[in-house]
Amino acid sequence: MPVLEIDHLHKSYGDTRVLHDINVSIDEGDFLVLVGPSGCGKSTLLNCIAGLEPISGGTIRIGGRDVTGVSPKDRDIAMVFQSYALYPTMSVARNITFGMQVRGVDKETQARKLAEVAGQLQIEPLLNRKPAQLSGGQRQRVAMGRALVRDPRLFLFDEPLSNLDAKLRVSMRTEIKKLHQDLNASIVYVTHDQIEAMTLATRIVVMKAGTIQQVGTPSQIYNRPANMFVADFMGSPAMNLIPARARTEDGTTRIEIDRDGSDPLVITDPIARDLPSQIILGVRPEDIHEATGQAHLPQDLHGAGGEVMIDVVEPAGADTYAVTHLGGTPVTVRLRAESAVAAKRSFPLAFDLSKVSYFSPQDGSRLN
Amino acid sequence: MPVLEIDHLHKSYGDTRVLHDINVSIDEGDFLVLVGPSGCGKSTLLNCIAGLEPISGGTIRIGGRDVTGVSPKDRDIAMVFQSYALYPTMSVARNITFGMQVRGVDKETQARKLAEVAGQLQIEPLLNRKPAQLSGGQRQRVAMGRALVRDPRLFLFDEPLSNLDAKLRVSMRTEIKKLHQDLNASIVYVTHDQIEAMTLATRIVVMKAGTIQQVGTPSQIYNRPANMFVADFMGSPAMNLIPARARTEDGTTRIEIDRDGSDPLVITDPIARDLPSQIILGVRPEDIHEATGQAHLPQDLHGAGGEVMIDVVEPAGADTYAVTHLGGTPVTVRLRAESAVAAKRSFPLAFDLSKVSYFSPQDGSRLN
Amino acid sequence: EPTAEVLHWWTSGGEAKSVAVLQDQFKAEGGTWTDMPVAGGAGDAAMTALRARVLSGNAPTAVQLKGPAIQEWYEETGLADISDVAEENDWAAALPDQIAQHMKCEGQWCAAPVNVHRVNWIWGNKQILDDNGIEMPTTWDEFNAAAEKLQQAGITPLAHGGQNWQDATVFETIVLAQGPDFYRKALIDLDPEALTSDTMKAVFDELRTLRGYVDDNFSGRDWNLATAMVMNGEAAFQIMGDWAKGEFLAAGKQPGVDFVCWPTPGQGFLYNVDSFAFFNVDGEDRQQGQKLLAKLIMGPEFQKTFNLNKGSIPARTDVALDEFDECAKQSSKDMTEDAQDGSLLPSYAHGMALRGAQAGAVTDVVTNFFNSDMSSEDAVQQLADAVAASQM
Amino acid sequence: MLRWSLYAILILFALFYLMPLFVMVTTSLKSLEEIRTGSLLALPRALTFQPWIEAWSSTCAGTQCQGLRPFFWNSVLMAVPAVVISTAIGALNGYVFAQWRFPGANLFFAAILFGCFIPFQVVLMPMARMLGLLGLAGTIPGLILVHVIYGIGFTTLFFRNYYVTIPQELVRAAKVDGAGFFRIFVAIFLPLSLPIVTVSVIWQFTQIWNDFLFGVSFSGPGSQPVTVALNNIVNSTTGVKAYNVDMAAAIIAALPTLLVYVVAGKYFIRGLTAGSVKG
Amino acid sequence: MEWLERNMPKLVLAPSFVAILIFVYGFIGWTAWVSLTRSRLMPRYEIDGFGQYARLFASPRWDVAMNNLFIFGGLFIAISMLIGLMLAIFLDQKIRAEGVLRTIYLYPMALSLIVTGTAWKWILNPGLGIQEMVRGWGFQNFSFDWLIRPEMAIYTIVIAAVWQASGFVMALFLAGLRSVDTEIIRAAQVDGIPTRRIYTAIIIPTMAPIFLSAFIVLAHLAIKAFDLVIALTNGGPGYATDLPATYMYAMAFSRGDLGQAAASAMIMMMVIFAIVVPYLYSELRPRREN
Ligand SMILES: Nc1ncnc2c1ncn2[C@@H]1O[C@H](COP(=O)(O)OP(=O)(O)OP(=O)(O)O)[C@@H](O)[C@H]1O
Ligand SMILES: Nc1ncnc2c1ncn2[C@@H]1O[C@H](COP(=O)(O)OP(=O)(O)OP(=O)(O)O)[C@@H](O)[C@H]1O
Ligand SMILES: [Mg+2]
Ligand SMILES: [Mg+2]
Repeated sequence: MPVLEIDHLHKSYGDTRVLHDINVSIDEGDFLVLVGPSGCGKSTLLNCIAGLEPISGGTIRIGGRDVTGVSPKDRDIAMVFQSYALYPTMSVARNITFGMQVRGVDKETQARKLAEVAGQLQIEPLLNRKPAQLSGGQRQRVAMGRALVRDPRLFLFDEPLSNLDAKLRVSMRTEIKKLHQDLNASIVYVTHDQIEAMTLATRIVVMKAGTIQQVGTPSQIYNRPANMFVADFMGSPAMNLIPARARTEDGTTRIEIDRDGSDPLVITDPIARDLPSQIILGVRPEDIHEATGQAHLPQDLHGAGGEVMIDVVEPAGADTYAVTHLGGTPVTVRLRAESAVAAKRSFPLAFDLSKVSYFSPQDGSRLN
Repeated sequence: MPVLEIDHLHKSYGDTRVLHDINVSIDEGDFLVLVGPSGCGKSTLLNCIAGLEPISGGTIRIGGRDVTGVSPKDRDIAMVFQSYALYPTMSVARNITFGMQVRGVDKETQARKLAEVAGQLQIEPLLNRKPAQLSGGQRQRVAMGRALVRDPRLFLFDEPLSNLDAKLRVSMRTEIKKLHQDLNASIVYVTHDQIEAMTLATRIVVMKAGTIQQVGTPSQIYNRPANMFVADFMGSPAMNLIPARARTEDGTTRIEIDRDGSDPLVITDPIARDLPSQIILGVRPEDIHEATGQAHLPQDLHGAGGEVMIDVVEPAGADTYAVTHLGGTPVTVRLRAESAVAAKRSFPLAFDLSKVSYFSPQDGSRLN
Repeated sequence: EPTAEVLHWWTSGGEAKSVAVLQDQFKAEGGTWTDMPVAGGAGDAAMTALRARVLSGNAPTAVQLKGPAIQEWYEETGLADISDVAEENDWAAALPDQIAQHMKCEGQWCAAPVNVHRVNWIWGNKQILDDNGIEMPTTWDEFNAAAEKLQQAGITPLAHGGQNWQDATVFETIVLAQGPDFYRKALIDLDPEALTSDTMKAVFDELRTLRGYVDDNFSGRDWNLATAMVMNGEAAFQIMGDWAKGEFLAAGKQPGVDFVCWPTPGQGFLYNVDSFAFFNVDGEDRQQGQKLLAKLIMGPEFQKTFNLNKGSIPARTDVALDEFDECAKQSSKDMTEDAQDGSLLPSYAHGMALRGAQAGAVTDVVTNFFNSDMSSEDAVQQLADAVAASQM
Repeated sequence: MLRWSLYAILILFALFYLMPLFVMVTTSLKSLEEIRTGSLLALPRALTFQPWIEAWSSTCAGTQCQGLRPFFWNSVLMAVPAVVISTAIGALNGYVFAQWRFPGANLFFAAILFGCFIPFQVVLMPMARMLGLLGLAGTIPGLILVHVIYGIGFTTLFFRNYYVTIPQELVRAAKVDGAGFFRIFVAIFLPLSLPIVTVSVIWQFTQIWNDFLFGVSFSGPGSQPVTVALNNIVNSTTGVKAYNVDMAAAIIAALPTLLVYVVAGKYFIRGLTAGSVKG
Repeated sequence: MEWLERNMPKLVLAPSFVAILIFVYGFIGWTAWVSLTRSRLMPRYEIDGFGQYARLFASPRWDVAMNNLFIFGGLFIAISMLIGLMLAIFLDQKIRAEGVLRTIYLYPMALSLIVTGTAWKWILNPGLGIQEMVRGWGFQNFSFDWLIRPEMAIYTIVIAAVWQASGFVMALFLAGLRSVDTEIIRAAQVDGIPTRRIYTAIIIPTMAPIFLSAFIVLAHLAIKAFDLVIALTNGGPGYATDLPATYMYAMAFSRGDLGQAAASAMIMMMVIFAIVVPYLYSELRPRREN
């Protein structure tokens, strides 16, 4: 039985429709990550699940029980708020233990759980402070702690790590992952961090302006985006979306891409695909390779590329990004840091055709 | 003349020392990024610069003028707060124009700048809303807008993008970079996002518990971290810090690392370095390479490695991370997504010795 | 052109009408009258206002003041001398001596009297008294006997209210019954011996007895509601000054027919004289106003009209009483008689005998006695202590 | 079920609060005869509005028989400026105490608070002297001055305690935006202040409008406020008490205050600051 | 200019400062002075020593007044706070007729006690009001005669005072409740905290400053409960319901014993000082650290 089932959920603020016909269900032990651009309705959806916002239509079932209209405290959920929402007059320790205290958990267990969580979150020295005396990231961790000491049927996390530095974030991510695995907890998690989404989720929901665009495993979302929006949204730097022309020929597909001041680039996809003549070719920066030393390339990349002019080179620690122009749009290529690429120079590239996506320029939907 | 000069700054809250002897100076057009773990005093430092917190010692000079004790509005700064601090009763538009209005900017300019900024921040449809009607990310963008319409001598940004999704973040980053370049603006910027730090900064300040650990360009910080703290903190996944033994021999340095259930791994650094016998070897995950096809390796890597057992493999979109054990600590290796590495299998690795750092195990300071 | 600003607390009913008469006369003489009524707390509020006015250097032209307060104010701030008006109209001849003394400050005239209230009256419901065959009691023992009888018949013998001056009124009438000399010693001279004497104990004993004749709900009751009880046959007697008569008359009751008025047991006349005092003011017009006002107040016409309205009798002894009722006529007669033999006495309960602090000290003890079960022994002791403390 | 009992309790309390008003209203609509003979808590048998008319326009307070009407205007002239001024001063003071603390501010605040407890009976005399010296004795401006001075303590208290709950970040943001002391107050704090302005206005208006002691002491013949007139009507020393007129007069005298309550009540809006700031 | 800007907060406070200094503390000083003199009708300024205080402490009536102040003040403040808070919380539950109910709770403040006292007098009078009414319903043994029992009369004053002031306290608390961040309440709801605990543990503690306001207002009303006593019992039966304020008024204005009044005022203020100052201290201190 699904832990959470959302059916035809609608939500409006006055005249503003914020959520349109949301249908999602989560099984016991699922880790569902909600992603989507700022303002697309992620927090609102969490609030609706928690019962903090009245819904305008549809039903929400938690553990099979219809909870539409049930008060938040009876839904057996724990939640971390994007705005922390700490109890301002209570110390950090009491912020965390207060829920247990109310539920009549004995003092010993409280102390044990507090110590445990404080350790995980690295907030032991802060336990006696008031929220006003904490930094942003510290507040966020306390808010996490408040949820983690609970043992609810469903966890709701709203960007719980957004104010943490990378190291802490990694360690917290691990804690959350452990929580999920050890307790087989069911989780709905909002994040805008791609890595968080990819590493934590068992399933990802991509939203846009209050509608669901795609639901799938991280690899489905990353490798087979359902439409150009998802393709563009997931992955950083984003997938290159290059206008192109397609033609089936001799059991292969011939793809032509316009190139500045030169002939179009022609690529041959060895599979015959039934594509319209105008398409958008989607290819991730890491799926475009440097074609000099052919030895570097997987076998099937041979011939799937050509020479382009590089506009900009951006070194970024471990990687170097090179930006070129194809089909009238900038195309980013991810290269190893030691690559000898340079701006205003010609560069031989090759597409990994096993990884590319084809989209319809009309409605952006996936074609392959 | 430096735009900002901080000399021997101290700051305490009651008995809690939060900032110890901070010395920083920023030239016209500098983009200084403050990084450090949560709670290390970044926001506090910004507040001191802005004049929002009284300082306990030292001096702050803006544009050569000692501003210790000068009120914030006379310091000619603009600031984005980590907690947004939007004016709750004003519409988004008024939140943004309020500062200009106060300064007596004429209506027309106000409207023009508002339109400009709203466009950059993609908040045009929200201009008439109240802050309470915005999502977290939208609030953050409004807070940004409030700073961007101004033309101050110094911008202060406190984690201005932490609540934004990757795409928006990239585009906002670009806007900030443009702002910096076009206006030659001077900026102090707090972030916990490594990429933001690396791509935006002209100089990075790494802080820890109220003290400055290192000041330098992004590449200095990344490639030549001053100590283990900086090495560990910057970069994600973090630099591997592997306990090892060193010995100078025949004009080269011989480094031995313990390996589980096998002989120590021996690496030869072609340069004779004057190292103590016990050292910590620092090497970034991307500077450890797969040594199968020797062709993949740069020339000087030959011989600088050996076989290890892989514990875990973590695919992460464009990359795959492999974790092994060396010198008693886990060591992460970054590989291309298509790498054939697998858990519980042997794996040939090689260190890029031109990139490694050596640290003292005693005080963590850099040795090479 | 004479002007007058008059601070008084006669704001309602007959009193207000009476003041209006004065006002009309004043205007008819070409004066400008500014009315400054402040009701409440039997003049307390007006006194509060008066103090503020005096301190801000803006005293009213004429103020309703009475008893020793006139002399007290004279000592504090001085009062205007209106002797020329008094002499011109020969007030000395028109007023009983005791009352005239109240109007003088160090020998000069500084106030004008309006009326004389007799305080020591018993009012009875004729019907009830007749039904139970009760005669006018001439001693407190007779009164007690009558009360017992009424109580047996299921009638509340004594209507009483919850204001502490009502307690004081009953108290002083009992003191008066012990003879004018004792009254003078006890409540005018505050002689400690008299205050702690057995006679005083007997007074408290009688007060305790009277307390038993009062119904349970008397606390907080206004005096006029107590009067209404007598009127409506809910109670037989009330001990109250002659302003109670106004209530009876206003309700259309006839003296001697519906109700009866008797002086309280014992011999004597306790008076309560309302008067106006004149403060020192600047300006010819205001000083003239004072003189004119003084003259009008003592004018026979005003004295008659006012007292017809108020239930009291004129302070002037030379006003014809034809239009007055029986009670008033008796009051006037008694006043003249008692003035001769020294039993015309100032009422302590109404601020005619003592300065405020001392009167208050006595009242505190009396009212506390009346509303608790204190013994008479304790009461006299407390009385002596309180009086001693108030004289510091 | 729970909600049901909630309403039950609220209504029960409403009845408790309404009881005296019920007595007053019914009494004011009865004839004197009925009051004398009937039960106080009974409904009027025959409605009469005569007492209301009398109270408003013809009952006597002293020699003037114009009811409460002429005194109303005095009260308005006194109460409105006094409420506005004291609320304004209180708001500014509260703003300073809450958001611009300086050394000694708390001590001064405590001193102001303690001032709330000074018994008015005590201040009457020295105040009278002061007003005399200032030439304000017996005038409406004098009364306004007195009410403002003794109102500041409370208005300051209300505003300060409301403003301390507003996050300091707002002031900080505005300071950086270049706004000065007054600008921040007007643009940011005032719009947030409706609930507390409501409280302050209710309190001050009630206190000032209903004040008797200052009114009676510091007013002159032409400036007596309505409470003094009401007192003169109600506190007769002799004569038959016209309870119905008294009650009607009292209700009439309270109408402006009630009006303030109804109007001001609108501004108790939920959650003005909510969601503005994190933490 | 710079100086002006920096000192603006102090400048804004300056007029209040001067006013409070003169009109509160100056007058307290004046009162202290007068309390050491033999002032009667009007102030006199020759110092005479502590005689007035000796008289005051010897007076049984003053004892009663002080006792009453503690009984009345304690009960009145506690009950008004409780009822005010309760009503505010109940009204905060998205009640339908909130506006109407709020006005009903608040209106008693609007009515002058000069007359409501009469109404209360009737209601509480055993022969006219509640007791009579309930007996009229057939409960012959019902008795509610506190008004006329000297030892109970002070409690009727408490009832009337609570009736008058609790609505305002309700308004204060309601304004406070409405300024609490709704996100925090939501967090508590999700945390599974029952509504009652949300109020007691989270909302009410954040309203500590509002409690201070309510306390000061109520203490002020308690100490100055003058009109109420005058209107309801006029201090009676006897002087059983006297309060320091009525005592002082009686001394100053009906008895012409100003020195005594000043002494009683001083004692009253000292008592207030002793109670209020520790409270103020505890309320204002922790805020300084934040
Ligand atoms: N009012 C205060 N009283 C006492 N300590 C405080 C106060 N405000 C902040 N601190 C402490 O000062 C330290 C620095 O806080 P600051 O807000 O500058 O951290 P930060 O570097 O901005 O962290 P983050 O990245 O989490 O925002 C923290 O440890 C915090 O707990
Ligand atoms: N009270 C409100 N009234 C009207 N619109 C609102 C209200 N609250 C939120 N919105 C709008 O609803 C949309 C969804 O908001 P929500 O907070 O769910 O976004 P989000 O996906 O969480 O964004 P973010 O990543 O920026 O936090 C936004 O466009 C927001 O402006
Ligand atoms: Mg959100
Ligand atoms: Mg911070």
